[in-house]
Formats: sequence, C-alpha cells, structure tokens
Amino acid sequence: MKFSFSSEQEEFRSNLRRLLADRSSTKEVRRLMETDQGYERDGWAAINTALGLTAIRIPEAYGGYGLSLGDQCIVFEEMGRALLCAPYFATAVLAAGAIMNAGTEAEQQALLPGIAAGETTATLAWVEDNGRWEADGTMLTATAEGGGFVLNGHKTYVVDGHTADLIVVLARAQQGLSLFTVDGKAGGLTRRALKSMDPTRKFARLDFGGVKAQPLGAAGAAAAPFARTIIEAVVCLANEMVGGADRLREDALAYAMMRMQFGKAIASFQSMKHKQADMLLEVELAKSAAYYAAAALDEGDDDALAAAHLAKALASDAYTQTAIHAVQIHGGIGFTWDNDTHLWFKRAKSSEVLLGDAGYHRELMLQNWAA
Amino acid sequence: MKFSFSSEQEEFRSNLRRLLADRSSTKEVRRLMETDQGYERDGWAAINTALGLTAIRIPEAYGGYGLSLGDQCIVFEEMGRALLCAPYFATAVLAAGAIMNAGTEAEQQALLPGIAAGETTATLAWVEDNGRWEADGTMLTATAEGGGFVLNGHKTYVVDGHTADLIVVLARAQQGLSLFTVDGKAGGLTRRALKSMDPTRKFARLDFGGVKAQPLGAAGAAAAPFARTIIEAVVCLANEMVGGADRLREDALAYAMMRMQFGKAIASFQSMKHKQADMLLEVELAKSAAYYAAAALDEGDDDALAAAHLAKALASDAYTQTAIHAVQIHGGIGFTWDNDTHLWFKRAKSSEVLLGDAGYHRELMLQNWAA
Amino acid sequence: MTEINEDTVRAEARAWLEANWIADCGLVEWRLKLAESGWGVPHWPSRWYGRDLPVGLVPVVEEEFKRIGAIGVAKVGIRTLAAATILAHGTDLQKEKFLLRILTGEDIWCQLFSEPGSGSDVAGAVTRADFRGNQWVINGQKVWTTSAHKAHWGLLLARTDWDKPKHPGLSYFILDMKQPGVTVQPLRQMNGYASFNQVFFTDAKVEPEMLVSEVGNGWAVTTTTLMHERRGADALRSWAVASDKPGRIYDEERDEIRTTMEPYKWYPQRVGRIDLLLERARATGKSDDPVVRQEIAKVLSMSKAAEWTARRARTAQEQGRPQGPEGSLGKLASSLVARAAARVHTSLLGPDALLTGEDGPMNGLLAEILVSVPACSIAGGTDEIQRNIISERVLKMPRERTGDTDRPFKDVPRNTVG
Amino acid sequence: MTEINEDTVRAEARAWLEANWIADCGLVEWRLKLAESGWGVPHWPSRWYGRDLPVGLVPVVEEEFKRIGAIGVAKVGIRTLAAATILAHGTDLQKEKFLLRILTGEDIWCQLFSEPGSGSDVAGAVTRADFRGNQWVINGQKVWTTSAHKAHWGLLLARTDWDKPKHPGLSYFILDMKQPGVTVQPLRQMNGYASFNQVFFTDAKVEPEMLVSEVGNGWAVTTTTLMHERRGADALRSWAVASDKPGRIYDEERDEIRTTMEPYKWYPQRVGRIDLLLERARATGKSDDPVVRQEIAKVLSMSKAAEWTARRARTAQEQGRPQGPEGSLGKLASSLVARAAARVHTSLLGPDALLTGEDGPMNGLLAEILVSVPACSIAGGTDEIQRNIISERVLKMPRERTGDTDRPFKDVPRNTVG
Repeated sequence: MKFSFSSEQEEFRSNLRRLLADRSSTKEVRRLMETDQGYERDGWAAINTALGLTAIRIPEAYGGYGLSLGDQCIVFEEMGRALLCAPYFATAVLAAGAIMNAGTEAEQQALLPGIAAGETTATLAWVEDNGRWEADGTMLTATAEGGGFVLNGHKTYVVDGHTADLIVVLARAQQGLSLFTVDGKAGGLTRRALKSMDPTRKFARLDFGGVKAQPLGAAGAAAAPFARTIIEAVVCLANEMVGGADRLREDALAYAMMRMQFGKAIASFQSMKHKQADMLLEVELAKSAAYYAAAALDEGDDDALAAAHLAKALASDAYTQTAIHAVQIHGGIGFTWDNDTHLWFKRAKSSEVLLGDAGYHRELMLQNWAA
Repeated sequence: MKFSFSSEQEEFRSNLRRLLADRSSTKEVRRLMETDQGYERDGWAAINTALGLTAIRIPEAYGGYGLSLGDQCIVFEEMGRALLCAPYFATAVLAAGAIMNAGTEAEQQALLPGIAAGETTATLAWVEDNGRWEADGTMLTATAEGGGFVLNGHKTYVVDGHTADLIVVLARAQQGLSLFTVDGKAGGLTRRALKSMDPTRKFARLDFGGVKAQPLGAAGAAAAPFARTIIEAVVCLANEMVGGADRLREDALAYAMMRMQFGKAIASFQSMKHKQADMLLEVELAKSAAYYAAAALDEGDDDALAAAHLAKALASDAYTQTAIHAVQIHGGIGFTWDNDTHLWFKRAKSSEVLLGDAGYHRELMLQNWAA
Repeated sequence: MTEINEDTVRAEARAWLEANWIADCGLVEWRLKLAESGWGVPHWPSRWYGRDLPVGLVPVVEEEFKRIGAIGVAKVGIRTLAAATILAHGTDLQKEKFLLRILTGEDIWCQLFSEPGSGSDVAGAVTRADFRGNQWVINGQKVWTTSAHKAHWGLLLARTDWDKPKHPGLSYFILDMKQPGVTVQPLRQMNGYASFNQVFFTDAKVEPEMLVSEVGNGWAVTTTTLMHERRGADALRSWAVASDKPGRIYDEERDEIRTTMEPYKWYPQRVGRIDLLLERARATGKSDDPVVRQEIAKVLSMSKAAEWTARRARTAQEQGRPQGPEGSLGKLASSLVARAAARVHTSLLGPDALLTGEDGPMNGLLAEILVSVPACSIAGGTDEIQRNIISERVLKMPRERTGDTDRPFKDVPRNTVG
Repeated sequence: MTEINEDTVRAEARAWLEANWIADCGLVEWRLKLAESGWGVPHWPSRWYGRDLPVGLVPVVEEEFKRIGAIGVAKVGIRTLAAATILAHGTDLQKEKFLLRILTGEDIWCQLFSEPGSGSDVAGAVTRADFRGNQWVINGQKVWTTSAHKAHWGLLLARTDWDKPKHPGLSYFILDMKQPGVTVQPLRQMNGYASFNQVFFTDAKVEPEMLVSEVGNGWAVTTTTLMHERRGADALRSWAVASDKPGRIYDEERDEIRTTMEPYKWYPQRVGRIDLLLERARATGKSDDPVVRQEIAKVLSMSKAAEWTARRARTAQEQGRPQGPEGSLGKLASSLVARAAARVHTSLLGPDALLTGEDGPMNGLLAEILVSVPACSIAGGTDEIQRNIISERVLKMPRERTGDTDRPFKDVPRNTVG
C-alpha cells in the first residue's frame, strides 16, 4: 500500500481522527503540556484502549493485532495532527520495537502483553551527553554481577523517560553493544525531567548508578535490532510530522479564508495564494515520502532505508517551513501564546531535530542510495 | 568612498553609460558575439580612447591616470550593464594588474604604456586542465635556457587568450611560482578558441611547446602579486556582475509594466510585485558589497579580502537568480533567441563560475573573516 | 455476448493478436487492421474503431500487445489530442474524415492556441476568424507550434466575435495547414534549438464544416484539448521509446518515432537530467564533498517524492477514487526540481560551465541543461499559473479579479502583438 | 549673532557643557537645564526648548556630549514619537503641556494604533471616538502596546466618522491612560514573554483640546508617528546602552534605561543573534563542517551587505542626496537574515534544540532565538507589507486594488474582532 490506503485503513483513520478531535482538543493539549508528566494515565488509557493503539503492531501471540508499520503510521499521522500528549511514540515504537526486534520469545512474552494492553508505558534510552543518535555514541556500561547485570553511566534526551514504567537501555557490555530492560523505579536510577522547548513532548535525563538490569536478547547482539528499531522510529516520526504539517497548513488556510485585511479576505491576495500552493506542494511531497517509507519497510524493499531517511529529511524541512508560514499567515496573532499555532510550531522544531535533522538524514539517504 | 560616489564619479559614470548605450547596443553585441575574436579592434579602440578606460588604474608614470580600483569598478558596472564585448577585463585587470603587482619598474615601463594607450591587448593565463583557480594548480614549467626562459605545458579557460597581443603566464620555475610574459604570436605557442557557453565572453586554450618567455618580476616571487591580482579581478568582476544584474532587473520591470495578461499589466499581479521586490533586494545587497569591496581594497582595510570574496559570492547568486527571474518574467518570449534576456542570462552563468563560484568564495570569505 | 471482465478481455485480445499479429507488414496496413478490429483503441466507441471497453481495462489489452510485441495505433504527437477533441466535440463528418488517418499515423497534426500576445492567457487569443462569403477567413499569428512545418492539419482557436466577452468570443476550427494563406517560420530558442514554429495566417481559409462544436463554444473545446495535453505530458517518457526488435513494421515505427520526437531532443535537459547527478559527482571527484552531497540529496529526494506523489494520484484515478490535491502538483514540482538540478550541475561543472559544444563535458550536453531548464517553469503554464490553479481549483481560494472577462473583448486592454 | 557652522556650534556647545555639566545632580534637574538652554534638542525650535539648529549639525553637539560624558534628554521609548508628532501637528497648548515632561523623562507614553482586527492594516482601526456632550468618548480595543501599563499618556488613533471612507474617518488623540475607562492587560507571546499589552476602552474620556490636528486628519498624523518609528528602529541598538560611569545622575539614567528597555529584552534574539554563530560553531565542534560553514557564510554575507546597504542610504541622507531604493530594504533584509540565522542555530544545536531554560545551552538563550525569530517578519509591518511598499513606492508598480478605500467605512467587510 505505498500509494493508497485500503477502505479499512481509511475507516480506521476517520474513527481515530474523530476520537482524537474529541479527546485531544488544543484546550486539553494546553492543560497536559503544563503538567510534569506531560500526559495523564487514565486519559491516555481511555484513548488507547478505545482503539487498541499500543497493540497494533505487536504480534497476536503477545496480545497484539500483528498489523503493519504502515497501519501504525496512520496512528502517528493522526496523533501528529491532534498534537496528542501521550507516551505512544516512546512505548509502542521505541520500546516495543526494541523488544520485538531484539527480544527472545520468552522476553517478548514477558514484556509485550503489558504494552499491548496499555498497562505498561515504556521507552528506549540510548543517546548520551555527546548527543550522538548512533549506537556508537554509547558509553554507559553493563557489567555482569551475580548472575545478572548492573548498569553504570547516563542517558539523556530520553523521550518520556521520567514517566516510563519500563526502560530499554542500550549499553556496552563486555560482549559488546547490548540491550537491557530496567524498571522505571529501579534502585540506583535517578530520573530528571528536562525542560523541553516543545512542552507537548517531554524528555528526561537518567543517571544509572549500579542499576540492576535484565538482558534483552543476547548480549553483544544489539547492533542490528537497535538499528532496525531506530529506522522504524524514524518512519513513524516522519508520519507524525506530516500529520502535524498538514493540520497546520489546513488551519492557516482556514484562517486566511476568514481573516479580512484591506477590506477583503487575505486569502484573496495572490502572494497568500501562492504561499498556500507552495505549502501544499511541500506537505504533499513529504506525505508521499512518509507513506512510501512505511510501506517499503513493511515490504522489505531494497530502497527501504533510503526511503526512510528521505522521508525524515523532507518531513523535517516541510514541517518547520509550514510552521514558519503558518505563524506568518496568522500575523501578530500567530505570535501570541493564546493562538494555537505555536503549539505545532514548537512540535515542528523539536521533531525537526529528534532522531537527527534533515541534513543528517539526507547524508544517510545518499549513503543508502542505489546506484 | 565605500557608501557613495563623488559627483565626478557620477558624471564619469553617466558619460560612460551614454557612450556604451550608443556603441554597445544589443544589436552590436549580437553581431560581435558571433565573431571568432569576440570584439573588433577599431570599435573597441574608439570606445576605449574616448574615455581612456584601459588607462584608469595605470600609474601616471606609465601613461595612465593612476585612479583607484573603485573608479575602475564603475567602468565594470557599466560594461556589465551594456554587456560590452571587449578584452577589457583581460587586458586592464588580469594582465595590467599582474604587471603592476609583479613587474619591476623597467618591466612596467616597457609594458604598461601600450596597454594604457589601448594599443596592446593582453591577458593572464593561469588555470590548467585541473580547473583550479589557485596558483598551486600550476603545472606549466619554465626552464632557464640560454639566458632566457622557455615555457612548456598548457593553460586553458584563458579569457580572450586567442586574441591577446601579450600573455602573462603563471609558471613553475626552478625558483618556484613565477610570472612571465609571452608574445601572442610567439613560436611554439598554439592558441585555440574554445566554444564558450556565453558567446559574449571568449576563452581559449593555449599550448606551450618551448615558448620563449620574458620574466615578470623576480623568479619564484609570483605568489603574492598573483594573489593580489586575482583578488582585484574578483572585485572588478563582482562589479561587472551587479551592473548586469541591475540592468536585467530594470528590463524585466519595464517589461512587466507594459506586458498585458488577463486584461491588465502583469506588473499589477502581487506575485510579480513581490518577485520584483525580492530581485531589488538581492541586487542592491550585492551592489553594496561590490562597492564596499572595491573601496576596502583601495583603503587597505583589514576586511578587504573577506569583503572581496563576499562580494563575488553575493554577485554570483544575485546575478544568476536575477537572470532566472528575468527569463521567467518574460515568459515564453524570454526563452526565445530574439529576445535579449538570454544574452545576460548566459553572461550571468559564465560570471557565476568564472574565478570560482559562490560556494568557493563563501568558504574563502569565512577563512578571511575577523573573529 | 460474454460478460466483460479482465479475464474475458485478456483472452479475447490475446486470441485476436495471436491470430493477426505479424511483424512483416506495413505499419499503416497493420493499423488499419487494428482500427477495423477495435483492438487499437478498445475504449473508443465501437462505431469509431473501438470496442466500448471501460478505460480501466485498457491496460489489460496493452499488456497483451506488449506480451506479443505488437505495435499499437499511432499515439505520438498532437494527433492524440486531435482525436480526443474530435471524439468529444466533432461532427460525424469530422470523425469520418480524420479519426482513421490519425490512428494510422498518416496525418500529422499541430496545435494553434498560443499567441505572442497571450502566452499564459490562451483565452486572450486575438487571431480572427471572419465568416466571409461561404467560408471562414483566418488572419493573425500563432506561436510555440510544434511540427507546424510538417503538419497537415491544425487545431485552431480563433476569435469570431469581438463584441462578446473574452471566452464566448472564441471558436474552434480544424485548419488545413497546406494552403497558401498559412506561413510557417521556425522559432529559435535561447538554447539554440528551433523546436517550435510561428504560424502566420493571411486570409487563410476554413470550410464551414471544419468548425468544431458551435460558434462561440471554442473555449470549452480548447479545455478538452488542454486537459488531454496535461494527461499526456506524464506519458511522454513512456511512449517515446521505440522497440529495438527486427522486422519491417518495427523499422517503420522507429522512423515514425524518430521524426516525431525530433523536436523534443532537448526535453530531458529541460527537466535537469537528475539521472546524471551522481555519476557527474563521481566523474568530477566531488562525490565526497559534503556540500555537494547535501545539494544532490535535496534534488533526489524532491524528485523521488514528486514521483511518488504522482503515483498516489494515478492510483486514486485507477481505483476510481476522487483524486486528492496531489494531482495538480506535478508540473510545479518538476520545475523546482529542474531548477535545483541545474544549480547542482553548475557547481559540479566548475570552470567547465564556461564551455559548450564539443569543448564542454559530455559534448555540451551539460551546458545544454543550463540553457534549457528555464523553459521548464514556463512551457505549458508558468509556475505562477500553476500556483494560481492550485490555490483556486484545489484549495478553493478566491479567484483573482481580472478586468477582462466581464466586458466586450474589443474594450479589453491587450498587447499590441510582439 | 555669529555664523552657524560646525566649528561655532561645537565651540558653543563645548563651552556651555563645560560650564554646566555636573554628574552629581538629579536627572530631571539636569534635563530641565538642558531644555532651558536648548542644548538638549538643538534642532528643535528655540521657542520649544531648542536652538533652531539644522539637523545636520546635531551629531556635532552629540559628539560634545559624548566627549564630556554628559547625559542627554530622555530619548528612549515612545515618548520620542510623541514629541515628534506633537511638534509637527500639536497645538501650543499641547506643546506646553507635554514637551517639557517628555524631555525630562517624567512622563511615559504608549502608542495606541494596532488592533486585533487590523494588524498590518492600521488604517482599518475600528476603535470609536464619539463626541458626546463636551468630550470625546472612546470605546474599543488596542493591542501590541508596549509599556501601556506604565504609560501616563497614549497616542490614540480612533474612528470618528463611519460614513466617511477608511482614512478620512480617522482622528488622532492624546489619551490619559490613568483613568477608569482604560483597562490594560498583558499579552503573552509564544516565546513566553509578555512585552506587550492589550488596552480596552470602555467610555474612556478625551478632552476636546486633546485632539491632535483636525477631526478626520488622523491618518496624516499617524503617518508622521510611524515615519519617526521606522527611523528610530535603527537607532534602537545605539540608545539602549547605558554608561557605566559612577555618579548619582548616571545611576538614575541606568534605572531609566533598565525599566524602559525591559520589554525589549528578547529583541536581540528576535533578529537571530548572528553575532553568536561562529562562536557556537566552535563550541559545538562544527566549525570545520563544510556544510555548516556555507550556511554561516550565507547569513554573515547577507547581514553584512544589508548593513552596508543601510550605510549607503544614510550617507545619501547625510549628503542631502535623494535616497535610492536601498532605504526601504532594511526591514525585509533583517527578517530574511533572522530566519536564516535561526536555521543555522538549529543545526548547530542538534539534539540540544529539544531543550530550553536552564536545561538548554546558554541557559535557554538559543532556544529563545528559535521561538522569537518568527516575530521579526511580522512586527512593524510583515514581509508581505514590506514587499508591497517596495514594489509600489520604490518600483512604482501598480497599487493593489483594495475594496476598502472608496466607500463609507461602515460598508467595508471587516473582522468581527479577534
């Protein structure tokens, strides 16, 4: 389904859109973004269970629906539109992805059902102060101790890291790069919420002082499953971003249609019309790329990696550019706190750099380009 | 005079503009650009002697007026506007500059008066097949032989190299980087006119097979005077470019004012108005930089080098962008051979890369940036 | 009367082709067979060389042609637009006279819409058609006419009433190009090619029965032609390639394609030749330059995304779903891609950008890109027109108030031709 | 009566300053002396605290102030615009009442032009002034008002006639901000600051003698104020810096500047802090990244060229030559520079762009750039308005046909406030 959605998917999308329009109004977004957690368990649980969002891509054997990444990306596009404040990206993609890609059957059996049921929130902690998105930036150590492992070091820019029940951690063990799971309340783990520029998405810094950890997959075998997890996250994020960009574009268009200046709707000024045309072009191209990238990963195409990086690069440029235009189109009002535009503007800026900015992904795209 | 011109300068400019409007109509440009030489000795001599153009910056001791680079840049801005087909850049800046910067008093005495009087055309040959603008790309060798020197190797992209009476050549001698002068008709020198994308500026390839050459300045001491010559050429070219860009902009504006579409002048469409505003901005910024760079070199300011590279970078972007807009504004007619726009478009493209493109000069600007 | 579905159509087509296809046969001869059988244009009405097949099934038939290597009816050039227009608006007499020779490829057609005074504004045409005695007399000038010097027939948009407003003052004719009143001159472009013509009419004649639809309905007919032109634009690449199979009929088709494609030689350069970017970067030793890599990646990602966007539109069409906005974006996207590609080619060329022809790299082909790309944002509707269309038709933003649709056209300010 | 030239003026000013300047003195006390002597605003009429000096000589006097370290009259804030406007259009009574306390800095002023329903379109104001009984009664809302909560007086643009077209329906008043009918609310921006206010009028009162110029002439007066605002904009940087000298009067001036500048704390971030680019590149170890270097160089070269362009304009002004186009370009250039700078800062920040406040680099200052730059292309006339101005006033291109100037304003479609 690279170029179209099935009628089932379209129906799912419209149900989800209705649900989020109802449960994630900007009034609600503003309320939640001011909280330390950044979301509320009950509110999120209600939304999640209504459509089984965290279960979508988890295999049926572990309590999920076993649907595709493409299906999950519909969820992200809609969440991006609604600017939903919830630990979905961290739980259902970063953590669940790592578990599905790296975990043994037993580990998946132990960890996934809780996530699918929406009882467990989780995240993946891999970046450190050096700010590198790649696995090789990992300095945090895992040392064998009395049958188990203990982790020492730190992680930062951890999405929803201060609230997650379960934390998947990328560490250096003697055997090499390895993944572990840690309980959010584990002893020796200090979690500090960071002040995020985009209040609708929270990050945390985690300090590990001899924290007991359970291995996820074979020690030293984390490189491949980790990479796979990140590329899936990149594609999901790209879809979230095009959802947000499209919503911003639509709102800016609607505003231009009703806003009067010099005795006529500003939508009747040619410069506004051309700006809106350019916005549509940029957003639609980014959408096509985000859709394609998801399907290409599902279908295991040769160009899947290149497409994923391409999608994130275009989404980063398109979302930020659309946000800049959207504020501009709203004029002074668009610069005020009470106008909603800045909520998406800030999400655009944080999404632009999260998992690497456009330039970073353009370079990776070219490295993965065929011919 | 970084930010304004004296009334003498303004008067000189308007005299020159009138002269060139009269002698270098696009009809004349089209006639000359189809010739192999690219200009006509008599026609050029008449223009040159009328205002002593080649004499401007040559010291009075050598038959010139000893005026400043800033004064000479007025000539270039006007020549750029008129798209004059003449060996002025090659003769009065590349060659005369090298002679003034590198030559001994005797050598200057021998070579400059002819240039000042407009009797000698000349050029500087330094680039080779490796396409490097820097001196260190030089492979052509100069070897001592019977009291004199002989040159072996090749030069290419030589401005007006096929017609110049006198050729200044950058070569590697045993003592290091050295400058030499060679007679255009010297034995062992083969000159081939290259097919240039911009027919209003000709280039040639020169092959040196044991060509007798006279030293210019001390052998091995060419690096500094050569660098100075090139930076002066960069600034003169930048001024020529902003002249062309401004002319293109004015013509496109005039066309938009008279061209009717949908029952009104296309100049009344807001997208056209905004495009013209953006063109004005880009061209004026480039002009300010070109003016400043010339004055800064004259006054020996610390930021003179950075300013020179900055000016060429902005001129490259502005001229090309203005040319693209100008064709677009003329529509289909602007793409036809009979419309004059493409003459400047091609000059813009050739100027964009001549002496290095925008990216090249931006990098050099930063290397010379204070702080 | 068997039920019509993919399988039955495929079976029928295959059977017929296997029974009738032969490579050792004249092109026209074979196409006459196709016309008679209806397999050449199966979606056309059975009365006019077709089989009334739903458009959705045409690809199935084409697959069978490809499978067996059979050649189809003449598809290249303006003749396709002529056929579509005549089918939609023509009289039976016109269908009789033209459709068959269009399918066989015997007639060459050209389009006479654009004028020097009205480029983007086709409906602003001032070429006049006056009914004198018993026929229409044409005077005026057209421009940007491909193959006018070879064409037998022209699709002419002309003004028949100056007291009516802009659009209702127009009528649509089929004009005989081989007559004294028609002069064709080549039009040279800034890239040196002369792929187009200017066409001058001095008392050229059109018989009354060569009027298409009614007098004053010219604009409606024109939009039909333009609509098919836009659709066809995407096709260009696909139908341009000739088979390399041996055989008399293939030779004839190769000739046909070569001559028809001749004016389009530089079109690949017009869109920026992004296919060359990576190879050029390697050739110039710049494939490791991070700045160059970023610029190349920008162009490649944009063009890929544009390609995928077009696929989304086509898929929607094929599935019979309402096409989203993505349909109208292709033209604008391709001109942005072309411009960006030209920029990258320039920086890859370095000093070589100074040279052209045999002295330039790739025998001047790269220089040709630099001087051809400017056409991309103009031809077939400028970028500005595309943005107007997108904002007004797709985004439903208010139309520009123009002063030329509400009054007699003779009172509308316009260009003194030039 | 000595001849007036640079030397005589310099000598006179220096003599007076040497005779009168003392740092151990009250700010107001000293400024009263300046007003009385005429050296505080020497280009003002001698009747109103000035010396009738040609503007060209003012810099000479300022140099003498700088040389001796003397403090000038109060220059910061809207009060300068108030003074200029009152000098140009005010009655003697208004000059008597306001000019002196403006110079001493005792009165704070604010500007009441923009409204929620009319941002770029100031003349579209719908705040009404109705003459009831013996005074004007004001109702409506203004927005983007700096220091309104501190101001004693406001420069008010209000609509006095709804049957007249847009512009002639406007009048200009001086409004007492300290009255019951005036409510001031802070207006929070997306960058978290609240540097502006919203001002609500419910039957606020203005005495008849506080009308500036005649009824219906409000737009002319407004343009005077706006013209001086545009000029002042460049000055912002220069007059914002307080002296660090010791002494009672300097302390008082430091306070004055601190309080007046408070709302402008984030303005340097708004224009992109290009001064930080190179140092940030070094700090993040990216100063050798060729891609980053290109982007930084683009921003630096554009801002340098914009600075030089502004100098060209000022030089022309100083030399009394007609100013070329370069004068109107500064605002647009600075917003393009700011936007580009924000882009580079983002790529330099990398993941740190996710954080703000004490968790962000430079204690959140860089994050502040990202969320402040959007104001640069809006405040004081959007980029679009600037392009309109440049194309219409500088390039003399046709004005946009707008539907709101030719009919009674009450019939003009407009926003239901918000």
